[in-house]
Formats: sequence, structure tokens, C-alpha cells
Amino acid sequence: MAAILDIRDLVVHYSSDRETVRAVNGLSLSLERGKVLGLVGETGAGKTTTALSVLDMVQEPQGKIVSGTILFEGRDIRALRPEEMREVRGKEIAMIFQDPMTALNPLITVGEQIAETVRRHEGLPREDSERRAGEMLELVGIPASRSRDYPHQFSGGMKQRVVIAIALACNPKLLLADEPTTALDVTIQAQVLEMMSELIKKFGTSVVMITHDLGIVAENCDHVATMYAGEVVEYGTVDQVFGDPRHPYTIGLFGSLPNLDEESDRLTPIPGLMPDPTDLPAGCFFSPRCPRATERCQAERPSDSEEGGHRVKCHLFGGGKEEGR
Amino acid sequence: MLKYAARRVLMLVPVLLGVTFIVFSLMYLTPSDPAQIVLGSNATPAAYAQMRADMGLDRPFLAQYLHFLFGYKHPEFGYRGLAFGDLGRSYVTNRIVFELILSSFPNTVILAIGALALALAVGVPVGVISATRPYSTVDMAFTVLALLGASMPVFWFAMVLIYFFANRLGMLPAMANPSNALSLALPIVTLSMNSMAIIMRMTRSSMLEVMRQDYIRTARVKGLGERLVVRKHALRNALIPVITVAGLQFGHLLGGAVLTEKIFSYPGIGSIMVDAIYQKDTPQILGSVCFVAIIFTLVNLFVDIMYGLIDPRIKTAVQSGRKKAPGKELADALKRLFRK
Amino acid sequence: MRSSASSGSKPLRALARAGRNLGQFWRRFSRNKLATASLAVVLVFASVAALADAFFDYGFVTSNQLDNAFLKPLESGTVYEGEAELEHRYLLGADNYGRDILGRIVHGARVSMVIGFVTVAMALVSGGALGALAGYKGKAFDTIIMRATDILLSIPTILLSIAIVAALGNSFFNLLIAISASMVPGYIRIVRASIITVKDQEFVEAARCIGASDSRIVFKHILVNIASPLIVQSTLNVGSSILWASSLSFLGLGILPPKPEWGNMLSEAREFIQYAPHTLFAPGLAIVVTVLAYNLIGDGLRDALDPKLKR
Amino acid sequence: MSDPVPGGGPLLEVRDLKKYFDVPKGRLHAVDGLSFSIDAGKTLGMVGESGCGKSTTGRVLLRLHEPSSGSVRFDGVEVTGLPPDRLKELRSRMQMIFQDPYASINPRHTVATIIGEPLRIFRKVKGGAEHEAKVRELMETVGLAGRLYDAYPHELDGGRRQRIGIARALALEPRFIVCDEPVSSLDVSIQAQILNLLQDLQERFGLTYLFITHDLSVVKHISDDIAVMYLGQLIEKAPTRELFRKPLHPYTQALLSAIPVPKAGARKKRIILRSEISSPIDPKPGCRFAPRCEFARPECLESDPPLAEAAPGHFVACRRAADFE
Repeated sequence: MAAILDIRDLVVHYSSDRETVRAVNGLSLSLERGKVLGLVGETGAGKTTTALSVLDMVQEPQGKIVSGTILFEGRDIRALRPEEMREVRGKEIAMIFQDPMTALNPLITVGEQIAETVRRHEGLPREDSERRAGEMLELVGIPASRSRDYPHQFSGGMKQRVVIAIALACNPKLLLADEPTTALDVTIQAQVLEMMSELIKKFGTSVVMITHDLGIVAENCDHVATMYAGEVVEYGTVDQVFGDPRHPYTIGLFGSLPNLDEESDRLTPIPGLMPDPTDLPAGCFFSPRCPRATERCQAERPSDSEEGGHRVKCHLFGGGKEEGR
Repeated sequence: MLKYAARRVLMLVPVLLGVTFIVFSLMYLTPSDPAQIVLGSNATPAAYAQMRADMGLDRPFLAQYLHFLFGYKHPEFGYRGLAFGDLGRSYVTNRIVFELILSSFPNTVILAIGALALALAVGVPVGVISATRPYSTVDMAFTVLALLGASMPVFWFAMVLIYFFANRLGMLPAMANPSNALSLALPIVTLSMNSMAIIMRMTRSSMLEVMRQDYIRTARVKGLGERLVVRKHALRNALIPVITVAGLQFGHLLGGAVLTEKIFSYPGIGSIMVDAIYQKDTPQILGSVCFVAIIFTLVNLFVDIMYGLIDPRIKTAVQSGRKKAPGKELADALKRLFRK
Repeated sequence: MRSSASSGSKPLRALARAGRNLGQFWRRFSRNKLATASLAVVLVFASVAALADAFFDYGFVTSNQLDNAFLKPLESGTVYEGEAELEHRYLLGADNYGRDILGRIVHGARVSMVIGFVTVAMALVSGGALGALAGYKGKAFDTIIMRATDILLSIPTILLSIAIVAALGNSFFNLLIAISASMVPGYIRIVRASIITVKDQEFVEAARCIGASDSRIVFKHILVNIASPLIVQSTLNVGSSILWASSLSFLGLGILPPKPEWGNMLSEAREFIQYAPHTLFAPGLAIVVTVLAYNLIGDGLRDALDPKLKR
Repeated sequence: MSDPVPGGGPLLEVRDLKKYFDVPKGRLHAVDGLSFSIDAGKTLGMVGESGCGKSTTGRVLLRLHEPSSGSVRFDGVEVTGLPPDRLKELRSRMQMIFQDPYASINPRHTVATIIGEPLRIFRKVKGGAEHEAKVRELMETVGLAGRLYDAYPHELDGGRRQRIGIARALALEPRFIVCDEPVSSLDVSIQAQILNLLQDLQERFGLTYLFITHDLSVVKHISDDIAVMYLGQLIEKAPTRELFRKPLHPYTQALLSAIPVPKAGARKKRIILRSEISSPIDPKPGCRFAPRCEFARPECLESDPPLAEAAPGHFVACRRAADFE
């Protein structure tokens, strides 16, 4: 199956006159049509920046895609003119943001916020676009009659449903979901995830699901990419990565999680802190925190090694063979 | 909504009591003698004492204040008191205070509306332009201009305008009166300068704030064009605090155009109040100040209601009787920032 | 390990820390060129005002030299000081009484600076205390103080000032009272609002949790966090106070001629606009430059003190 | 009761605690008739979703909010109604760690000032040298490097800030600490570091914790007993293992089933609750959960279900709990 999204060697910097934040550092990633890719990592790993790059929206405030290619259905996103890019946004690629409380315009009815997307991309007359807005609301489990209500009249979970309705209104081919349920309570999160996965299946949407919650990835994704300091350090199917995590960072993440099924007295956290993105370490970015780092790790940046689609960026796995596990 | 408005109007009562009390106390402290003013300097001591007694001036302070509120009987000066809507007669001209207010206030309204309209017409677009390219040369230039506007003494700016446009170029009259539209140009420009600067700065910072919001990002992600994003999604949100400020400005323009009116010899309520203070004309001062305070409060009320029409969050909040509406806090903050 | 880790004695370290903070603040402030230039302007004006007598004799700038009335800038005239006759060059010209305009501006600067700082200090202390009481204690205090503020705010400020001067009599001190009274409600509101915002923050709860008393919380926790907006507001207010004083003097309240004050200079100049416009421009520009400088400094301080930008 | 032995017997006993807030719309029942106790040296985990009153509970215990009614006995002393001087003394023995490591420490104070403040207030140590030594000792205890002594909070990351908050709480050598979501704003790897630290401290100083959180895996990891709250009321309380093995309340069941499990193919049968939490303002009598409960019967709406012991140590407030056994 052809990849719907293919990112190669993406580098994104945010620079001010004083310093340069190296948010994304040579990230490569691809997503097959109709699949769900989980992008996991901690704060500052560059997950959101990656998603915004796909929409060519990192320019605010001083962000810039330095190099790399982003192919969406084989088309180079970076070569598109701004008005062509606007055609893609919302119609072919949609994005959901983390905080439903602030993602909706407080002065515009939710119906209109859905309808304007439809009008923009499908040129429907007002009445039809409003009807479509009502349908979309029903689809996410909100009565169509509420399309005249304003965002503040909805609870957090309902708002996120509205946000999802906006994103899916033009039946996009690709959905970038940035922590879509992080701001919600567990039981509401379960409702929203359930509804989302049904809709994704129904529409056949390909999804990049950005999250820090490994549980959500395990239950909702086909593939996983673990990000650290602007790189994908491990990539594979959910079975591969969860069944046989290889990169020391991924292993560390699992060790940090309190486990619901097993009794354990102590967690085994990763020591140290995320590196400062304005001052990244030499060699492997993870080496200062890595329990298995060698001199080579501190000097030389590792490249990807692959085995059956399971990709790891670590010197321990160089040459396609495990060296020491 | 109606209940809310009614409650706000009722709140006027304690405010007015306070206002009259403060102004009355200040007038009481003023070293001047109303009896003297009424009688002139040639009165006999006996007539003078009689007049003091008639006017209640020999009574203690509180009794005098109550007189003022609830009236007193006097063959010539007797009146029913402020509480019954009677503002009395001027000591100096013996004219009915309310008549003088009614004849001058519309003149002030004309000036204030003109000034506010000009301030909005220039301030809002300039503020938006500044905000869409922050820290550019254009923005910096506008910023300095706005600060300059806020730093200029009104009376000096007026005199400079008069010097150039009236004296040197002879294009416009130096004195203004409401029957001559052309003569209003200079006072309107003078009066609007300060408000213009404030509205421009407010629009700019409010736009910048709104453009950072998540929902603007959402609108862009939908593929909307930048102009639509600014006009439909940003501007409406950004204008909410601007409207508050504009309303407050209007309130101040109605009550505080004192200097402008004096310089252009314009017969507005500001001139009347200043003259009254100079002449120690207590009924005239108290009457006009109370009138202005009522207008000021009503304008504020009107702004709050306008606000609700624009911001659905507040409409529901007001309807459900919540005391602290979201945005009220903001409005308060702005009030305190921009009172002049 | 502790002795080796601590570098130097305690007061020395505190000093170093203060220096570090000041340095950091200055770096941020000096990035704003306009604000830095304005600070220079204000400093120059302040030194000129302080040394006014060294430049111009007070008696000279307040005594009439009617022969020299309305001399244009740079023209010279003969002035009489007691018995002596001196040739004097009027750099900015002379006013309707033949007094040196530059000299009057320099001496007027002293008046304006004093008014600016004293009125702001008075308003800051009284308004700050009332606002703190209303914000921190709440309940009845809050209601009473805020109602009183509302009442004051519905009287047009300029009328209030005029009425205060009219009631108390025309003097310098009463002018100070009239001006600071007009700023007090502003301080009450800003202090109250900031305290209410800060009071609800978790670190204040944390302080209560470790047994901190009310006064400790107000002084050690809340005050340091509302200092920035107060500093900014006060800087801006020095500018508006100067503006305000000149307006009142213009109306003939407060400082009356022959004492030099920028506002009363303009009041006198008003009648001669047509005949001698130079008497109008110089004092007005003095006000504009001073007030603008304070406004620009306030703007610069706002950015430099904003903790959000600190990271 | 008056002389509890460390490690045995309740250190904290709460009886019928209520906290109401008067809001414009009516009376908000934040905490509504709460009773529980915590044995010395143990950890009680308190879970629930936003708005269930768990944070208010913690604050009422420390009298940061005054309770509306009810009793809190700490170490045999009635806490409610203590005069200010006694309250201050009490606060040296009861402390709190706050949720937000950014808001809970004064941004204008240095690390040393923040940690040293309780020592100053209680005049615990004399002299500058002794004070500094104590502060440095506390920093070492919580794993803060000594070079951060003069640092300002904004120079530090969330994990380190949280360590400052912990050191401040420890300064007075308390016996009991309310941990109000101490890790929910932290990344997983940092979260694990802090959880381990809290466990170490408990062991070392014999601390008793009330651990408030919305994260069930965290609470399972750290608690001996768990109390589940819903709309201001305690609906179930049991030893941790018991609760996870056999949740009795329909809400607890839904809550447990909603947690995504970070394991490949672990997707389990999920109970999706209908609608969202109802308003805590002037709630109607009857089971608060009934409107969302699929097992609700008419009698559930008649009066509040009492908290009854269904099994030894396992309490549940549900009329139908017996039917699920």
C-alpha cells in the first residue's frame, strides 16, 4: 500500500536573535493509507511541530522548516503555493488540537464554525452547509438542534466532539490529532476515543495520533513512532514496539509507567532531564540519560537500522543486528 | 436583561448620594458666602443675617445637606429638593439650573459623538494594521504617534491648531458654536486626539492577544484565507475590550470636555460647570455634577448591555443572573487602566 | 559538601544575586532603544531641574523686563538686575513681561518633577493601602472601599480637582492633594485587582499551609508579585500627573504666575498666540517631551518586567 | 484514639465532612458528607474526575478552606475550630504538595528562600549557617543539586520545581502530607522520578499520605487503600488490590475499564458511560451517579445510598452492589 504521508529528514528550527531552538532534527516518518500512526513522546519532543509542519503552519512566531521533504499523496507540500496549501488545509488534511476549551471561537455558533469549513472547500450554499453542520454534529453524538449554540454552552467533552466534527466535515484524507483527549476526564476520554475510532473506520481516514499516553497508542493505533528530541528513535507496528521495545528511551518510558496489571513496588524511571533544544548534546541525543551509552554514542549520531519494518535509531542495533541486549 | 438594567439603575441612588455628599462637602468648605452672592455687597447686616437664616446657612452642615436633598421653603429660593427632581435655581443668574443644563448638554453631546466617531474611524483600522505586522517600521511609527497623542496637553494641542488653522491659514474659526458645523472641526479633532491614541493602542494589543489564540490556529487549519481569519475570527473578539474602552471614553468626553470647551469658548456643560465653580454657584455645580454622574453611569450601563449583544458568553451570564460575568473582570481592568 | 558548594559569604552572595537580577533587567530594558533614550531625556531634565538655580537666577526669571517683551528666540536685550544693566541673550525668546522663556522652562521643570513624583507617591501609598485592604481582607472592607471608588469615578476628574482646589484654597500643597486625589481610585483598583489575582494562586495557599501570617503573605509573597504593574503604572502616572498639573495651572488653579510653571506659561501665552507664537511652542514642547519620555519608559518597563518573557 | 501508635491506628479521622460554596446559581456541594480515616504510615489514594471535590477535600483537611460542617481529627485533636495559634502549630505536622509546580511556588523567590521559609516562620533553626545547612540538607533529600541554591524557579523545569515544593513540605518534619495531584502535570519519565521520591520519603520518615489524583495507574501504584469520589461523595473505598480485583460500584467499574492499557492487543471490553457528570450545584437527593448508571432503579433516586461494608474493609455506596457480587 502506498504511503499517504511520507516525511523525510525534516528539520525545523525556531530562531530568535538570541538562540535557535532545534525542535525537529532530521525526522523521517511514513503513514500508510487508512492506518493510524501513534506519535509518542514527552513534552518538547517535537510532536506538535511535526504535525504543524505537515500543514506548513510553523511560521508562527519564528519557526521555519529548514530542510527535508514532506510528501502528501506523493505531492511535495513544501512546493505548494500558499493558496494551494490553503486548499489542502481543512479539506485534505485536518488537524485537532489538544485543548477544546480554547480551540473554538467563542463568538461564533458551533454550527457556523463547522459550516464555514464546508462552504470554504465545497462551495455549498449557506443552507446546505448548515444542514451539513447539523449532520456532522449528529455524527459526533450532539443533537443537530444545538448547532445554534455557542461554545461556552458545551462541556469540555462536547467541545472536543465539535472540534472533531469540524475536522471531519470535509472528509479529509489525513487527520492530525494532537493529544485529542488529554484535557478530558478518563470516562469522557473513553467516550470520545470510541466515537473517534468509529468515525475514522467509517470514513477510512488515515490518522496521525499524537499523544504521550502509551495506553491510547496500544488500543487505537496500528503503528507507533517514539520521538525524542526531534527525532523518531523507534518505529514499528504496535506489536513490535510494545512487544519488543528496543530503543533504551522506549524501554525507559515503559519502565516509568505504573502498571495496572502487575504489582510492582518501584518504577524504573529514566534518569535526568530532556535535553535543552537550544543546546543539544553531541552524538546520540539520548546518550546523557542512557544507561547503556558508550563512547561512540557520545561522539557519533546513530542512524536507523531496520528489521522487519521495526526501525531503531541506536548504535546498539547497528548493522541490522542486535549487538548486545 | 431588563431586571439587570433595572438593578443597575437602582444602584445609581447610592452613587448619587455619595457624589452629592462629596461635592456638597467641598462646596461647604469653600470660603465663600452664598448669601453674599445673592444679595450683592451692599446689603445691610440685618438683611444679610435674614438671608443666611432663610437659606439655612446658619444651620449645621448635615441639616444643610438634608435641605439640599429634600428641599426647604423660602419665598424666593424655596425649592423641593434634589430627591424630588428639583435642582433649584442658580445663585448667580437666578435661572433654573435644569434649564441651563438642558440648553448646554446637547452641545456637549455633539462634540463627544464627533470626537468618538473620529477616534474610532482612525484608531481601529490603524490598530489593526499595527497588530498584523507587529514591531515593523509601520507599527513603530504608529506606536510613537499614539504615545505622542497621549502625551500632549489638550489645551496646548488646541492652541497649536488654532494658531495654524485659524490664525495663520484662516481656514477655520477659532471659536466654536453648535450652529456652525465648520467651527466644530477643531474642537472635535482636539477632543478626539486622546481617545484616538487610547483606542489605537487598545485595538493593537487586543488584536495581538487574539491572534495568538488557539481558535485562530483552528481557523487557519480549516484553510480559511488570512483576510477572513482576521475579519471574521479575530476582529470581533478583539473589539470587545475596544468597545468597553470606547464607551468609557464617551462617558468621559460627555463630562470632561472642560478644557476643550473653555478654549474654544464652546457653550457646553463643561464650561458651565467650571464657571459655576469659579463663581461658587453651589446649586449650579451640584445640579450639573449630578447630571453628569447620571449620564456617565447610564453610558456605562449601555456599554455593558452592548457588550452582551456582542459576546454570547456574557449574554447568558447576565440572563442567568450571574454577578461576575466573564469579561467583566477584563472590563474593570481596562476601566482602571484608561481612566483619564 | 555544603561549605564547598557555597561560594562566598551570605551577604556577598545576596549582593551578587541582586547584581545579577539588575544586570538581567538592564539587558532587557536597554534592548528597547526608545525607552533607553527616554530615560536619558528624563535624567537630563531631572539634573537641569535640580541645578536650575545654577543656570538661571530665580529672581531673574520671575521679574518683569517689560522692555524686552516678546523678544524672538536668539534675540538679545538689556536686563536690569537691581542697579546693574546686563546684556542678555534670550535663547528661546521672551514672554509678554520680557522674562526669559528658557529660564522659566528650566525652573518650571523643577516644579513639574516635584509635582510628578510627590503626587504619585501620595496616591500610591494611600490608594495602595486602601486597595490592599479591599483586595486582601475582602467582605465589608471591599464593598465600602469599592463603592467609594465608584462614586469618585463618576465625578469628572477635572471637576473634582477644580472643586478640591476651590474648597481648600489655591496653594501648591492643595494642588498636590487635588492631583493625587484624582489618581487614588486608579491605584485602589489596580492594587485590589492584582491582589485578588495573586491571592488565588497556589503559592499563597502554600504559604498559608506552612503557617505564614497574613502580614507575611502580603509583604513577602503578594507585594513582590504585584510590584511590576505598580512600577509601570506609577511611571506612566508621573507623566499624567505633570500633564494634569499643567492643565490645572492653565485654568488658573494651583501655581499662579509669576511663579514659573509650564501650564501657567501657556495660559499667559494664550492671549498672544497670533502675535508671539514662540511663547506657545517652547513650554508646550517641554510638556510633550517630558510626558512622552515617561510614557516610553513605562512601556519599556512593562516589557522588561514581564515575567512571561523572562523564560 | 488519643494516643495512636505510629504505624498503627488512624492518624486522621474524617466524619461527615461537608464543604459548600455559595455561588450565584445556588449552593455548590463540593464535599458532601465525607467519612474516612487513614492509618499512620499508610497512603490513601483518592480518585475521581474533575469537579468531584477531591482537591477541596485536601484543602479542607488543612483548613485552607473552612469546612461547612463535620469533624476532622488529626492525631486525636479536633482540627475544625482550632484557634489560629493552635492551627499554626498543627500546620507544622500536616503539609501539602500542590498540583501545579509553576503556580505553587513564588516566582520571585529563590529556591533557598522558598525551602527555608517554613524554617523561618517556625524559627526551627538558629543562625544563618545552621539555616543554610538545613536548607541544603532538604535539597539533598529531595534530589536537588546544591548549585541551585540561589536559582529562581523560572530557571528550572517542572520536575525540579515539584521537588522544591516537596522540600518545602518536608521542612517542618510533618507526619501527614496531602499530595494534591503532585505528578499530573509532569511527563511520564519525570513523573516516575517523583513517585519514587515520594515512596522513599514515606519509608524514610514514616509519612502518611492522602494522595489525590485522577490517574488510576498512579494511584494503584502508590496507595494502600483507595477511595473513589463522585460529585462530592465517597462512593467506594477498599484496599487497593481488592478494589482493582472486584470493583463494586458501577462508576468504579466504568472508571477502571476506561483506562487505556499500554500493551499490544490488550484492548479490553469498555464500559462507555452515557452523558457527562451532572451539576454539583444544589444536587437532587438520591444516588448522584444514577443519571448515568445503566443499573439505576427508581429507588436509587429516592435518597442517598449509604456507604455500607460489602466485604471486610470494602465499602460501597450503591443499593445494587449486592446484585453484582
